[in-house]
Amino acid sequence: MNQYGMLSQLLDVVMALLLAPLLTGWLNQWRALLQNRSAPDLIQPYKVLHKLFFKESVIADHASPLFRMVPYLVFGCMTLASAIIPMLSTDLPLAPAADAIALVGLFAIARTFISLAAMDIGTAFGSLGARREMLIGFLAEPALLTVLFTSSLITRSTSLTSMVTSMSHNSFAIYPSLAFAGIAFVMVSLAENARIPVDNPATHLELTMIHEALILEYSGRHLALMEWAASLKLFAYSCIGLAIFFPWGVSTSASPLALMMALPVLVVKLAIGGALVAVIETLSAKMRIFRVPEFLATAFMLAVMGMLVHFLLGA
Amino acid sequence: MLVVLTVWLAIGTFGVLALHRFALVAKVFFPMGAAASLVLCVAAASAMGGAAEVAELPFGLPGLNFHLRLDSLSALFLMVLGGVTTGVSLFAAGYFRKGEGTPPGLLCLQYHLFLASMALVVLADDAYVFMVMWETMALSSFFLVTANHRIAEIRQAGYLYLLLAHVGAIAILLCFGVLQANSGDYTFNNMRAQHLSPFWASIAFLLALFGFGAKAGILPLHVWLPEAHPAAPSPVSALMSGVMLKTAVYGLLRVTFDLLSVQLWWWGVLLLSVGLLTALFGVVFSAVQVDMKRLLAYSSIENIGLIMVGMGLSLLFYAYHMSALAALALAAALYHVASHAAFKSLLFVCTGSVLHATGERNLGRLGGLIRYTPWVAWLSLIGALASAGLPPLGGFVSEWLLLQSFLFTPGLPNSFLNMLIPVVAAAIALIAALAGYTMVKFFGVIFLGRPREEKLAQAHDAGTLEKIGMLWLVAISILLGLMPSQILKAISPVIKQLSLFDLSPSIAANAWWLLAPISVARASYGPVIFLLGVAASCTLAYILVRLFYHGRLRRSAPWDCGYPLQNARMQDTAEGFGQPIRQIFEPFFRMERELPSPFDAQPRYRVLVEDPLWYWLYLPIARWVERISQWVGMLQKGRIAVYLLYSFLTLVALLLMAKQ
Amino acid sequence: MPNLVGQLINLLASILLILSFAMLSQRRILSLIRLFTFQGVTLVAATILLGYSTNQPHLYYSAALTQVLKVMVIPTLLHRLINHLNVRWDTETLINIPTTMMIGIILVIFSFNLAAPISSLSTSIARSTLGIALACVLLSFMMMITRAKAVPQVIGFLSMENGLFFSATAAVYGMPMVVELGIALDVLMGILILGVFMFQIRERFDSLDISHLEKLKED
Amino acid sequence: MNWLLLMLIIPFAGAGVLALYGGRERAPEVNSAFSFATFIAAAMLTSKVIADGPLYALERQFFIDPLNVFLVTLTAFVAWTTSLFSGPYMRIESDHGKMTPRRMRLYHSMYQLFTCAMLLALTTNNMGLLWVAMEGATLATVLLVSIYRTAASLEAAWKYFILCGVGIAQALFGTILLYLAADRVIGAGTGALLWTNLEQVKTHMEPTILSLAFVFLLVGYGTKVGLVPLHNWLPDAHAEGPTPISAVLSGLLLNVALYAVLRCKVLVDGALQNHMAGNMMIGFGLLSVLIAAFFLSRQKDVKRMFAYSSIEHMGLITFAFGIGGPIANFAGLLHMTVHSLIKSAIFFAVGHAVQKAGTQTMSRITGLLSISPTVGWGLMLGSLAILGMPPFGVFASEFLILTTAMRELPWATPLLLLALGVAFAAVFQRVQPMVFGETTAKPLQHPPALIPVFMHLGLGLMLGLYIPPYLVAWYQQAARMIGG
Repeated sequence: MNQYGMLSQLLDVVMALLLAPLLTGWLNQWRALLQNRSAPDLIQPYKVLHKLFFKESVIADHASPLFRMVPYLVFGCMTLASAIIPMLSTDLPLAPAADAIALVGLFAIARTFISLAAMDIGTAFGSLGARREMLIGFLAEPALLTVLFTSSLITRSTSLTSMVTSMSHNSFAIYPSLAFAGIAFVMVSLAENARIPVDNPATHLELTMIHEALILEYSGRHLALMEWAASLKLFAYSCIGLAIFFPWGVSTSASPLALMMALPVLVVKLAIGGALVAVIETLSAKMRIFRVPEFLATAFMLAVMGMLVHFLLGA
Repeated sequence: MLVVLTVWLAIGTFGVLALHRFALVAKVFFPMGAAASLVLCVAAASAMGGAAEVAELPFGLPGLNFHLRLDSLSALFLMVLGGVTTGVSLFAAGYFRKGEGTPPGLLCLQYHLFLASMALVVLADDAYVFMVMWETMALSSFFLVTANHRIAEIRQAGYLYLLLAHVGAIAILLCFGVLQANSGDYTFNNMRAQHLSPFWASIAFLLALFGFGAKAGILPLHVWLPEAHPAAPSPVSALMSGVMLKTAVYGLLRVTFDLLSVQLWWWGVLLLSVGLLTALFGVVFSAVQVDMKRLLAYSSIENIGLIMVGMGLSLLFYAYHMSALAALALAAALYHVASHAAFKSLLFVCTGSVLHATGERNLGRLGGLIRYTPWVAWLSLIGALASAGLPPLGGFVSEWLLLQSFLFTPGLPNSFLNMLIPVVAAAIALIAALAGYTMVKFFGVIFLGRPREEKLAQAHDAGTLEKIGMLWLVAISILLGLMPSQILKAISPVIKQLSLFDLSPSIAANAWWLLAPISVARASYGPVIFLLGVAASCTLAYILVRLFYHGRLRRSAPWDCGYPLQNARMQDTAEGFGQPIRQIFEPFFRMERELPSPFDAQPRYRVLVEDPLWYWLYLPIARWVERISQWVGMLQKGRIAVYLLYSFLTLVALLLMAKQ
Repeated sequence: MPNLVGQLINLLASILLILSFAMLSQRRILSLIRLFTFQGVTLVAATILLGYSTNQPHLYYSAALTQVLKVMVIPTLLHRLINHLNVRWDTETLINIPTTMMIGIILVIFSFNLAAPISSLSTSIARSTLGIALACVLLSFMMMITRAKAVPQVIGFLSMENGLFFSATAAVYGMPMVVELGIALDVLMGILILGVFMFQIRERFDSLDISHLEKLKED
Repeated sequence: MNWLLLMLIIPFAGAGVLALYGGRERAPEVNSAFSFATFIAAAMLTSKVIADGPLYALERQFFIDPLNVFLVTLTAFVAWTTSLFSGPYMRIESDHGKMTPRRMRLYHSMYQLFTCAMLLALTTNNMGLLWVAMEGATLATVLLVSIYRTAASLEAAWKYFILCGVGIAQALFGTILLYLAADRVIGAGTGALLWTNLEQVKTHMEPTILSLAFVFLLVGYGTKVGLVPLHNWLPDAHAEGPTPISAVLSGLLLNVALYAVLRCKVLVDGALQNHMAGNMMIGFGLLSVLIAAFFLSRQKDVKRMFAYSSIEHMGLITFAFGIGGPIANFAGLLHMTVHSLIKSAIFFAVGHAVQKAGTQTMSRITGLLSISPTVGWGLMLGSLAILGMPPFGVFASEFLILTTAMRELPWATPLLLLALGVAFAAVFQRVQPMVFGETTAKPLQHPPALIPVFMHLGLGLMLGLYIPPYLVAWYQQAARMIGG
């Protein structure tokens, strides 16, 4: 560890915090574009956050301290997640604190607390959302883990930085197992980040909403933190996907020059990724909530298949 | 060590003498027992890693005194026992109330006898004392379970429990019969020296698996667990789930790794698959329960399954002489033993407090307790998080280690196994996630939301002693979560003793806050940093928000979606929360459903989820026994001529036999 | 001379066997008692004969004991019993007589077969009768199985005792005197108790049909 | 003073005295006094044996060796404690009108006679006298079983009499054959029936005769032991007789009969030099354990159930002796001791429970714990002990038997596992609601004598944890003697 390491770590976090809403905005722009709508501003998410932070926070009469605590906690979790995912550089002093499994655990904490907070108010919608969120979670989490397992079996490490390092520095090889894992990962990411076809981030329709039902009771700064955390999550997922499947361009040292090189590469990759997500969202239809388990089970199966393929073909 | 046991027994005896003096028993004896537990825990910790201490007591069979031996493995389980019972005894001191079932003094005797027998099971160094203590443990816990014997269900639960415990015990006994190899010497030392053929070794292993499995609650011998745990008083459930199940784990470890000189790879596969099935079954059932203690009982089944998976994996590696991996898997299993002991007993004592506060076990009638019993709620939140396997608590560490040991599988010599193991890893991930689901349900439905019943508003928080007990258990859970490398280093003598591989150098190679059993490049986990990271970002976010914006807050009624008639009963129920699981895992269950029709004046919805194994396995066995005893009954129809005929035929048959 | 005695004893043994068969087939209680008395007489004769030929005085005591007990006391007791109880009537057997006889013959063959190797080892001049004694025991056993009333069952029991006595006498010239006395005492006690018993049974059930005694069973 | 003869004379004299005065008000105490005197004599005898080793009396007609010394003490002890229990118990029965002074006289007298017969059977060296004593014990108990003069008790006594009478007749035939075999080696006379003499020449005796003799002896004495399928008298007699008698039948008489079988087995094993006797006993034992277990699971009457439990345990002991060898024999002897202690304790508890509830039907006896914790705990602990729960002694012997069987007769262990499991399920399922739950029973007029229950349970507990060294020595010597 050196001061460059600290620098790269700091840069990693700050960049994630700053760029995350931008990614959301970029995605919304693309969606609007694909759907022939006029798009909101690219920096619209920042405006929304600012507005929400400024507003007074209203909470239910009988909300417990847990309810007020959760937004900060979720935000904290997502921040830590972005700190340990190698976005620009693999030289991250914090990275040893959590490997891929712990990362999934981190997401699980956030999910658990959001669900608990939703149940705290005791309205029908809150607990409904909590149940659905946990349903998605318990199916998506193993699928995500399995995806990570596949790559960790290839790289013989569960540490994210080591994975990226060895992936990007191996001579270019085609891993059929990663193809399976990749599809599974995309499906899981869509589900986890409340995108179509699993959830629609843009509606408040009781029958279908999941994420929105969870944060229904939040307002003001709490809601802002939740929204920000959601963007961060999307950002983190995208970065994980990029780090595992397209690791090229991530710097392995923390020298400022390397970081400067890595940043544009990441932005480009994210831009392409965001656009692709928008395309998928536009092409697919929102599915019934009862179909979601099937969708996720498919993802899980694909991930397991990926792992099996790795063993069968040795690749 | 023996001093502590004597103290326990003495307390028990005093308890009987002070049969009905409640205050004395509760406020003096139980805290004294807790102090003894603490001493036990410390003594065991100091014995860890040292040379085995041997003692002989002048009891037992002729030529076979009670042999006791304290080695690292025993020390580990004694630490778990001492650590957990310190908290539970303190809790129990505040928990037991006057005038319920068994007189307090007797309860005190049974309780401390239970503790002492568990300790002696772990210390036993010959088959006889092991079996005696094993059954004493079953018996004393049976009496504790049936403390309130006026309720028929409790009696039924106790019956089922003791029956399975006894059948299991006979199997264990037979296992020792195999192990002693006809030498007539029942000491463990002799058993270690015997070289059994693979056939007999397998018989011994299977018997041990059956016997200890019946106590641990592996599939399909788990049926007593969800009955007995809810029936027992909560501190007892806590001990049974937290510690007693672990003695079964101990027994299986002792037999397979220590006493048997041969290990076959398929044992590992068997243990692995049984463990996996048990875990899956347990967690799925736990997710659909509506009784909070049953939910926890099924969750215990799940955790035992996970421990078995770890042991199975370790056994598999061990049989293939991959001792480093065997050590890792074993570390996972042992770590889970400790962390499960802590968080599950914590959760059980919490349900005890809830039960006292509300008199209600049914999740459908609870809710919103975080406002009335904040201590219980916040402390059980820690337990629930640990149980859900979330970082940075104890449950996560063991799951992490387990998954690591799966992922580090380098090609085993058996390609089939190579395929199998990653699939198991995926299944473990699924189980862990489902456990999270279950715990959200558990905590959310009990403590969050609005109270589903009027009377819940009168719920009172736990008393001082109860709080101290719970805090102690929480402290252990947190410690187990934050200090994995320290703790693993401390228990590495055990792992070395069993798997012949020392993990401590590779652990010690890293900073104290970092757990990296192989190397940092391969995998690492630093819970302290993890926690600090989250805490720092939370605090920072909080400060920054206050700094740049404001902290204004207004309270109002929650948004009702334009439907003002909503009330507390319309919250998601426990059944509702379990509905997706019921749907996805439908083949697992045996369900009876009563759905309302749109025309019902008073629509009712009812669902009853039952264990299909009960119908596939236990009831047929019961029917067969009944049928056979019908046939046997035909032998005795009261006619003396027929009886004489039996004698006559017997005589003739024996004469014919003797003539040859 | 020993040869003649041996033949005589064999003859008496055959008479015993025939008596056993007769009892097996006999329906009337009175005749049964009479046959039982004959059995006793035959036993006494055989014992005296053996005692005389082997010059063993204790066999005379034994014979006297038998005379008193089995020829005099027990038949008298039985007579009085059936008079009191008024059960002179025919008894029905549980299995019909021809079948019983068939089984009886098989039993005889079986016991001869069984006793043959032992008889050859015995030094007694009456050794060849051991098979007959065994057959008597088994036939009496058989009789107890097939009878449905209490009194014939008891007679079967006593006749079994006779068979045993005969075997003891024939094979080993009787048991030591202490034992012999003890056995006699027990038999006497037994018969007394039986008598008392039968009165009580009669009192309770108004009949000595043991089919009434089938209440205690697994149902 | 010759304690041995005194021990035999006291109960005999007691029988005489009580035959005359047994109907008086204080007769139960007198009965206990005689039993206590017997026990004292037995205890003195035992202490003498501990000090001096085996001894003979009356020209070797009586003897005490390691195989019978502990049985003698046990018998005298249980007979004494049972008489303590029987006092208040029979008083209550009289109050219920079930006993008249005449019947009391008969009861007390026969009780002493029965004790005497059993002690005689145990101490005699003469196989013929052994038979006589066994028959005497049978006759005495027949009268005791039928003492209530109810239809059921008469029927039970009748069956008992006929079945055991026929059985014991077989044993007599066996004894005659034994004498025949001995005659050829030792020569005629009383000496040829002395077990000690037979034991010395056992290897010279003719195997063909002895194998037949053993069959008759086994069937004969086995009927009294209650081995399936010769057991049919046992449940009836236990259920219908007075409870003190059930206690001594189960606790003592069965032991004595088994003791007789053992004596014979030693001789036969010596002559045959093969495992025939052992195999037969294994067969009987297994069959008894299995069948009795299934019988247990269909019982409604509490005393009947514990009678079947006795069959089961006798089967187990027979099985153990069948296996033979130092450990299994040791276990068998230990099991005999503990079973008789525990089973009689159970019958004591059951007796009072039945009196309290006014019925023997188990479904109508509930909640003993709430009306009388001592009876309840006595029954509960006793049942658990008899089911093989440690730390009671039954477990110790089952431990040894099962572990030995696992290697000697592995095929039998699944059957034993099944039988023990079924038995546990059956008995415990019935005992638990009797002890636990709400009560229907009423208090009694006389305070029940429960000291014997806990005395027995305490001894049973002690034997599970610690066996006195001289007892161990006896067991070991006896086990060696039984061989196998």
